[in-house]
Amino acid sequence: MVKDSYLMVDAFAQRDNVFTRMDARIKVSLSVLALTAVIALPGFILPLIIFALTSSLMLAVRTPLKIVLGRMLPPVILGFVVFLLMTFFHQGSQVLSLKVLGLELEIYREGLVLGTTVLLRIISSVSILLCLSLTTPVHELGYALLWFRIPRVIVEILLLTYRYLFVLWDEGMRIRQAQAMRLGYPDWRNPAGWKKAVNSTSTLMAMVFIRAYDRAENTFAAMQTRGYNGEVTGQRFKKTA
Amino acid sequence: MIMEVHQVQYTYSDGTKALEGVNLQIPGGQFTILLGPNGSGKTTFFKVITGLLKPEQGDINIEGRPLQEFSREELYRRIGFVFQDPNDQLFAPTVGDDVAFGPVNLKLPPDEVSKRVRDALEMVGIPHLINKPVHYLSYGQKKRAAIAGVLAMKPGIIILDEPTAGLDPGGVREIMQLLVKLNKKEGISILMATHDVDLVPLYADRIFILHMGHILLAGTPAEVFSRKEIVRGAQLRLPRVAHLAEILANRDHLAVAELPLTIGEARKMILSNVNGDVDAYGS
Amino acid sequence: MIMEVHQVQYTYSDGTKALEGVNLQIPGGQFTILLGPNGSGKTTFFKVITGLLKPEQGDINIEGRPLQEFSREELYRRIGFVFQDPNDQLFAPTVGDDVAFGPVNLKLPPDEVSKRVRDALEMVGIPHLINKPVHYLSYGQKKRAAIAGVLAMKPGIIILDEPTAGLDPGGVREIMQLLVKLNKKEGISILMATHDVDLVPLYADRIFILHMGHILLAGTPAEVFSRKEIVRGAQLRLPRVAHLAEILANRDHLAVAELPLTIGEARKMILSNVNGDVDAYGS
Amino acid sequence: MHIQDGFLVGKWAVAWYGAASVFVAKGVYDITQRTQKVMAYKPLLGLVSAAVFFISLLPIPVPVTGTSSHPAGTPVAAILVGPFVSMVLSVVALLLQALFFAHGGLSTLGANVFSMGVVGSLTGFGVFWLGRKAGLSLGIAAFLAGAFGDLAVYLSTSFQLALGMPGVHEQSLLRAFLTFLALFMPTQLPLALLEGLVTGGMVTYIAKVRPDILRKLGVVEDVEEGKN
Ligand SMILES: Nc1ncnc2c1ncn2[C@@H]1O[C@H](COP(=O)(O)OP(=O)(O)OP(=O)(O)O)[C@@H](O)[C@H]1O
Ligand SMILES: Nc1ncnc2c1ncn2[C@@H]1O[C@H](COP(=O)(O)OP(=O)(O)OP(=O)(O)O)[C@@H](O)[C@H]1O
Ligand SMILES: [Mg+2]
Ligand SMILES: [Mg+2]
Repeated sequence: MVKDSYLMVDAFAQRDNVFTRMDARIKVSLSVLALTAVIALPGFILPLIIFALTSSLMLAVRTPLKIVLGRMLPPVILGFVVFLLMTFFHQGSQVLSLKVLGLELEIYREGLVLGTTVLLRIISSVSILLCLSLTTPVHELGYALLWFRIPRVIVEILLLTYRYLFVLWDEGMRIRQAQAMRLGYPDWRNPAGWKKAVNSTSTLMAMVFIRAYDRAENTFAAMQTRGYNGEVTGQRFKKTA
Repeated sequence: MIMEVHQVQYTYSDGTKALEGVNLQIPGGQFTILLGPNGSGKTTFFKVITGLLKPEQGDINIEGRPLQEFSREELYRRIGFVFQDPNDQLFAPTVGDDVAFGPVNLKLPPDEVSKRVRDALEMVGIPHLINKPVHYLSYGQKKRAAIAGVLAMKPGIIILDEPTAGLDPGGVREIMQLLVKLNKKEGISILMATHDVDLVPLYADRIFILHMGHILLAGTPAEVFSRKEIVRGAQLRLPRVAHLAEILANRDHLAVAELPLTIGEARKMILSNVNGDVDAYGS
Repeated sequence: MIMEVHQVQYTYSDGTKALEGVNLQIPGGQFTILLGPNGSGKTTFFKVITGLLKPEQGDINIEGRPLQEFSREELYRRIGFVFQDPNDQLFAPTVGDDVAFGPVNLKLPPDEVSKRVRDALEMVGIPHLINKPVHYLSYGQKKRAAIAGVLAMKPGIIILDEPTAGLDPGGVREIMQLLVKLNKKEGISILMATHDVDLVPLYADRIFILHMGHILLAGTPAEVFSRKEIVRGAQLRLPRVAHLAEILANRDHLAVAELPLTIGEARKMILSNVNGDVDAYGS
Repeated sequence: MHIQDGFLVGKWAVAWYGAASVFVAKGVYDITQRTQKVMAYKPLLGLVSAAVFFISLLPIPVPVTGTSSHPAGTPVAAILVGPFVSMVLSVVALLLQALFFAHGGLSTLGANVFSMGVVGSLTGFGVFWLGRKAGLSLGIAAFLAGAFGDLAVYLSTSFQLALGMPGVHEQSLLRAFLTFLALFMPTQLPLALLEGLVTGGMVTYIAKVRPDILRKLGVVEDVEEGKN
């Protein structure tokens, strides 16, 4: 499934290189700074420069093209739609008018500028986040967030979610496959099949939820036997050389 | 051949090469065991041959036809897959509903559906549990219910991923006897994965040893376990009685013509040594 | 006695009577195995003696003091509990963080914490995985990491629920050898549950058979397995070599003084029969 | 439906952060209070959060466009753990999605939390609560909660885009809003219906199989539904 490519990003962030070794707090700060600049400042130059930088970083760590395209394409396509909308519908001084299939399309200068700005902003901000996630394991990000005074509760739940997403993911996929093998997901282009697929999906959701609930009981017990006192990430274990 | 697999490769998206060119042939009607250590690719292989994962490379033929030519429905009428954890597989609230799930999806008439449900539960020996909620079943009963759900599709091959894992000795015996019955009486081909070495010689017609995504050895239990070094190199071991016989042969120089794999074979071997009629035994 | 349990009863809220008066004594420093079929109450019993479930009735003494007098912290400095599914237990994102969880909660100074983490990982043989996210570990590595998390609390007793379930023969041997090392070298008392009968005689000093919430038998492996009928009645079986010896004794009238439980013992028994010096062996 | 980085101008990105944080703060406060009394609450939330996150990643078939899309998940989370806690879970999910899935973004996190978390949870929970008061069955109430919750997310996202996209609403806010509404209509309307269906189905299933869970979470008070 598509989501496999998401998990690929996680696997990629585990590799060892200059960027993964860098302190996560620095990477987060740089990313936030770059994002702010891209979004707050006008003009084409800055987003282009940043995009060039992030691209070369991704090249340097040899990111597979599959990951980059998989993650860049959807927002870029959406951005392109917006770009078209803006260029055609934004009022202002006309640059060009086209006749397509008897329809008169007018392109306005302001719209073109705006559309391009938005498109470039999207491309470069997605690439910034991509770089961050390709070089930083989520648990490191979690601890960086703590340092940035994000409420502890949020970070703790985030880390538990990250940890157990993989466990539940495997379980959920197995249930889904077991359903598929007994024809629980027939072709949903006909009404009966569609109903079945929706039914199977809601059963799957409920089963995963029930599993999660039961596992929480055991996890809590395991925490208790190791002196749990209400804090899940009491203190980060320092990396040792 | 009910199944032929040729040079199948599969790599997970994180880069793990789980299968690196698996070849095997399974004749119809046999009880086949796939033996392999943790992480050798057993589950991956089963998912590939049941069409749940697409191999990057290789051919799979079921009953002589390429796998990809089958529609889902055709395929799952032929192949049933029992997952390791029965909780993954029992999704309806009651046992009866769950077993009916497949037949209903096959769009069988209601009479036929309820006949199949009753027959399947009868075969696995839990007809009385038909209206029980699934989560009140014991682990062994869940295993049986999961097998019944697959049986109700009337497949020609049943594939089971570690069907005895987590069961006590009594439960193991019951499940294995159930599988033997399905194999011998109903003529269903059985293909199961396990790493319980002692089970193999008791039940398997033919075994395959999978290790790091390769088939290391194939053949009858006697053929495979005679290659002791290879078996041990694959994080496996010999059946306990075979290990005993090996020590008796190597260190104590008893006469061991062929390594005994079951208690019955070991008994014969020891008796012939005790009685001194080694020739009679060797024949 | 490091642990004394007297008439412990436990009933789940749905009315299941899981423990119906369990009695046992465990001397310090021993390797104790609790053997019981599925649903006999092993997991429930472990949760009761680790204070996770409150028994309705009965007394539990740890190191001579009643369980309820211990504060949580005191208790879990003495008793470590390794769950069956390592995923339940490894909740931190990386191995190092997880192992550190206990020591941090004990409010040890950071230096001591990291020393304990390194020592514990060293003991279980995975020091190199310290910074690995848990979801990249294999099943066997997860088991080890879970044990390390408990070891870092430096408990006097470690209780393990089916530590070998789901592992291949190589993995079983590794984990069992690790436990023996912890028991013999570090002097930690081990109490583990299993239904793998063949493991018992190889490792246990003392075993208890639990069946339907009762202790059926207690004693050394030799004592317990000599009560064959009771063992079989509890959905269990004899170790395979014992079964072989039993057949040789009963049907073939070989001289079997004491039922051999391990391959070594069986070898001696067979040799003495082959060589005819039954008396020498019997002594 | 997530707004990507770059779609909102700076001042609106900041404004939505502010608006969302008020609500999230209440959720964080609730959790902290609750954990002090029930220590098991935090691991429970961690697991529930992972389950809801998984649910929001599941593809569900949308017949109109012939593609599949994803449920928001916040309505059902709000039903199960309450609206404010559900908002915190949505922060976690959106942060994770932004960081390692590149869905949504960091600058638009506030806006996304507001629409998906705050609006989705409050609507979902409100509709469910009203439905139950009105005597609807668990399944129907959950269906309505899912459908309206999803619709509300869609409306608020369109509104946020209309307001915050550079230069879009200079002529007419309403027109921009309607444009976005129309743009997302083909997928979002059926998706709302679907989210309702799967939410209703999921809650009904849990009530049938494990009513004890719903009782413990306080979703149902007594044993009316789903007795085995
Ligand atoms: N979803 C996955 N993503 C990435 N790697 C995986 C995935 N599932 C399995 N693997 C890896 O693929 C290899 C084969 O795994 P598989 O589960 O097929 O082994 P197995 O023989 O079934 O083992 P076991 O006896 O433990 O069940 C292992 O190295 C495993 O870590
Ligand atoms: N949470 C629970 N609620 C109700 N009954 C339970 C619960 N957990 C276990 N039981 C029941 O209590 C009995 C003892 O279960 P327990 O899990 O302790 O057995 P076990 O010996 O650990 O079995 P296994 O070898 O399968 O792990 C069983 O009948 C089981 O069905
Ligand atoms: Mg497997
Ligand atoms: Mg148990």
